[in-house]
Amino acid sequence: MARFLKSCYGGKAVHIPDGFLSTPVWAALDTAAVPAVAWVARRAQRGFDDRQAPLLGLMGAFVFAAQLINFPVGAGTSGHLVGAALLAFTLGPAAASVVMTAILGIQALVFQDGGLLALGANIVNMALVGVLAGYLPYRLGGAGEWRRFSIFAGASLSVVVAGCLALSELLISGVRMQTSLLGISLAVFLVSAILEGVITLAVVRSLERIQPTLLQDSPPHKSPALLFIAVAAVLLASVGVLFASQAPDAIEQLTEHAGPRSFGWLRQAGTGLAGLALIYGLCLAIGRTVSRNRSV
Amino acid sequence: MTPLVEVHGLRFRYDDGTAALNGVDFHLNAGETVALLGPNGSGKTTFVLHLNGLLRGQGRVSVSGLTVEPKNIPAIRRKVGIVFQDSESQLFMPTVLEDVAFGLLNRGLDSVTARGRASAALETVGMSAAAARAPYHLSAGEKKRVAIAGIIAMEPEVLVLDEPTASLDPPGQRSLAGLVADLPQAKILVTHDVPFALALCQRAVFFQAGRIAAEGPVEEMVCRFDWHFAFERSKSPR
Amino acid sequence: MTPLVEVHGLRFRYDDGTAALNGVDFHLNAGETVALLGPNGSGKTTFVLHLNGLLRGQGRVSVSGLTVEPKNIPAIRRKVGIVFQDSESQLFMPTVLEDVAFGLLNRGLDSVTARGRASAALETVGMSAAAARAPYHLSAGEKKRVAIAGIIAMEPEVLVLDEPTASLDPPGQRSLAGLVADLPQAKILVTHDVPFALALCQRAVFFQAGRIAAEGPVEEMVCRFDWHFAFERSKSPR
Amino acid sequence: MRHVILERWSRGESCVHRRDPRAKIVALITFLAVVATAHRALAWLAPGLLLLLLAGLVLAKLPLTGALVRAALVVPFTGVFALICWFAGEPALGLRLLAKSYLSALAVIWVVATTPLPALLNGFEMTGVPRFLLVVCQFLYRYLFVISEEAQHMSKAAAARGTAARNWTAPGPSFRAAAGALGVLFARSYARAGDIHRAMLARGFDGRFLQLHSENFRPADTAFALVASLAPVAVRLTVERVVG
Ligand SMILES: Nc1ncnc2c1ncn2[C@@H]1O[C@H](COP(=O)(O)OP(=O)(O)OP(=O)(O)O)[C@@H](O)[C@H]1O
Ligand SMILES: Nc1ncnc2c1ncn2[C@@H]1O[C@H](COP(=O)(O)OP(=O)(O)OP(=O)(O)O)[C@@H](O)[C@H]1O
Ligand SMILES: [Mg+2]
Ligand SMILES: [Mg+2]
Repeated sequence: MARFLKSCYGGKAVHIPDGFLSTPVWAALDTAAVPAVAWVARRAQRGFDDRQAPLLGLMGAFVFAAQLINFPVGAGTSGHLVGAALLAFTLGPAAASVVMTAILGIQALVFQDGGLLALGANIVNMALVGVLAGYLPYRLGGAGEWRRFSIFAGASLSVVVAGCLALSELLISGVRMQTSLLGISLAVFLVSAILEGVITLAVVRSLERIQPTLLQDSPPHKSPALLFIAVAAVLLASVGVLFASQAPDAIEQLTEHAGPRSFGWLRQAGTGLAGLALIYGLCLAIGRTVSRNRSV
Repeated sequence: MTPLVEVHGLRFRYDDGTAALNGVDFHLNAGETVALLGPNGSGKTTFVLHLNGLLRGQGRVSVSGLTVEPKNIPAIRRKVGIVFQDSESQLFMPTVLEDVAFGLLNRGLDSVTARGRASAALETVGMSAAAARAPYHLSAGEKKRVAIAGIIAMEPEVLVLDEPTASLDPPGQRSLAGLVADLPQAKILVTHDVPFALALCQRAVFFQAGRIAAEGPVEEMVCRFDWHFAFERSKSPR
Repeated sequence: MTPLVEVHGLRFRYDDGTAALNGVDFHLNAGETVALLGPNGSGKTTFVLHLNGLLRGQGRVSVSGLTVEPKNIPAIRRKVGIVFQDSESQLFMPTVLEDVAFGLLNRGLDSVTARGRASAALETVGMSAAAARAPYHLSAGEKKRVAIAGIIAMEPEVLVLDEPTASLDPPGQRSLAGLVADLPQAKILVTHDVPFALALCQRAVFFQAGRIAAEGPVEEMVCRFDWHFAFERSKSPR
Repeated sequence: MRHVILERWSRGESCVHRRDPRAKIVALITFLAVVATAHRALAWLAPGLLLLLLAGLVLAKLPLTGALVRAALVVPFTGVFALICWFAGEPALGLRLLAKSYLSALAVIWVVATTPLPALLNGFEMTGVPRFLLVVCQFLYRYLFVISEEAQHMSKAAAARGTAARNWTAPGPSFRAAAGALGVLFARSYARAGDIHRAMLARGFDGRFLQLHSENFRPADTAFALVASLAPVAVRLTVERVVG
């Protein structure tokens, strides 16, 4: 079952198609994504010049192409790179978000992988929160002996967080799922996450041998305690949101009168958005504190 | 004697509808060196990619008696070594030596033997000095040589070189010609470089619009299709 | 008459520390065609990228009296048209016609004029039929032709072609030679193709390790550096 | 690659192909919103909307079965959830998900198969998508083929040298080869971006992409946008009036 689920989730990334999310959920996430993407695009453009446009485009093409290279992981199975964290380690979080957004857009239009109205949701999950969650440990891990762990943790975290958010949004929208299935999904996410971590680590190490200048500098100081706390906090928060959005009584209300006149969705969407904001804020806040500490 | 490579009625159409091959019949005997000539876009590269199953069209392709079909592909890939038009995509390991030894290790050789044979192949192409360098930083000609080393180390029965002289300087072209002439295998050279083809090949095959339009000694093909660079300045030089 | 292009004591070092140019002095007169010869990695491409300010090294570069410096760069880019060694990176627009028109639109031409001139340029290189195709579906030689069309459509004062004949078929090489000979502009041809250089250039400049090692008529340079393909088969052909 | 077919369709000739991309985007978004917010009488609404889309496909001279099969790309993902809903005792919900996501995908295909992607992306500028992001998308799409081909060559080259013989027990060497190949591919993509930028500068690029086809929004486009976006709304209102 887990294997089946995995193959149907497209391996790792959950691209939500149209028709799955309830109106308030997709509308809210689209509304949230628009200014966020605008901000991120401005930020990615700044600091560099118009060189950025071809560079980010090519990096997007690279991520697509990377999925054609299979990583054998034993017992006849293979995985491939998702890439959000790798992009964050090499281009920085803002540019990585832009690249992921472009990828999601092309996937929705050309590959029927993820919906168009649901694009906001997919962008929030993968391009914004996923990238940030992946970059956070890299920033905190420093250049010392924790570097390898932080690369691994970042890549894994980006996959888990994106998966949990997507699933929560589906649950909030009224898709029913038994707790046991939820557990299996979570297990699938974890396996995929570990795979992503291992692959990203291997690619970063080969990149270090070929051309180390392509990687973002990680700060020389290291704070393993902060690193662990941050990883654990983000992980707990996203799993928490996932289970909270499955709260049975709310589901009941939603499915009974799923019309726009019902107010069940308000509570649901409220819970979900609050959880989302919590994770996003958490990542952002930890990032801010660290950079402030460093600049002093 | 059955030919080493035999192709019958090969047709291939790219996804976008371009009919790149329209019925190609071809054969290559052991020890022979054949030039593939023909205009840009006539299907030479496309043809060559069929020889070890990287593309699959309609028609029959067989290599030393094995038909190109999924179950034979690993064996066929061992028999046919292709140096791509773009040699860079062939080099993926962190150092030159590791890259050349890669295929040998996969074939199950122990690391001492593999290292020995890889070094010997590098010696052959004159790149021993670069063994510890990263392929990524080499010049175009050096990359081409390493790509060739990676293929000849595997000792394939058929060696295919797609535009090997492009962007090599003349001394590089000469030493490549020497290298190719000394290898005992059957060889297919896809090239627009007529002197190079004349120097190395007994026979030429001329592609036109996805078909083999003619076949014969290189000199004959070159004359027949007026296939060489001969330019008369229309204006008097200063 | 002051030369059209003048370069004095040009030095350049890549980010990774490779010293690619170590003091180059060069000049090009109006209407002249010069060949840049030299081994792989001797700095020819690097040199050429300085002529319109795509790379900035130490030393002085000027084009028809304008020094290459930030404020002159737009004007200089209009005067110097470069066809790059790698045509894939030069064709970045979604269709062939749009790609050829790219430079014209940037110069402020309206879209009707731009379309007309782009079509005419495609006609010149024999690629009119491909106008609506996507550049990534073309063969290597077809890409090169389109890249050349993109530059000649701009009618620059100085035309720089970096390895223009690589992967062109012989008729393509001839027609390129005819095309280049008929263009009135000053031209710089970077090439490993000696017959091509002999047919078109009055003068050759020989690069070695980031310096100009010698300069003179093409024939003289070719003899002096043994710079041609002459290969004697060591084994007798079958 | 499977998206090439869409590209070939998009270069076809029909009255839908000729319309301004912006008109089609407006129609598409209305259609998607109609589907996404529908909750009553879906059993009647879904066939109605499907008929509407089929009419659109015929009008655009697109191969019907081809388009219908392509839209089924969403089914594996949706199917899992439909099954989950089935097991959770909500078969109706499962069917609803299936119908909604299939209709939405088909609508997207209708637009993408009648508009070349570059033009479509330009059209999206009107919906407030940052121009920078759209240019990034253009480059992504243009070099997708090139880099994918390089990736395929690399893995084929690796396969040709022995990784094809599956190492069930020791994936080590092939894993390292894949990681090495990705590292090289990354570095090459990076370097190529620099080359492309140089080529753009050399042809006078100043940060703005100019259009060869000046898109004039003609009265026909306005009419098309109106009709195409009102149609699904009308279908839904009718169905809900009659059935509900
Ligand atoms: N990936 C592709 N997709 C679609 N069409 C292609 C593709 N690659 C090549 N073609 C087309 O197929 C035909 C044959 O191309 P091929 O690359 O085999 O030519 P070639 O003989 O190797 O030419 P060249 O001498 O320029 O290398 C050409 O018309 C080309 O435009
Ligand atoms: N992007 C780069 N980074 C670092 N070194 C480089 C880069 N590009 C070229 N080089 C080095 O600079 C030197 C000159 O390279 P250049 O490309 O100018 O040679 P070239 O004369 O054009 O050679 P070819 O005939 O092979 O095209 C070489 O040693 C090369 O390795
Ligand atoms: Mg070819
Ligand atoms: Mg060069």
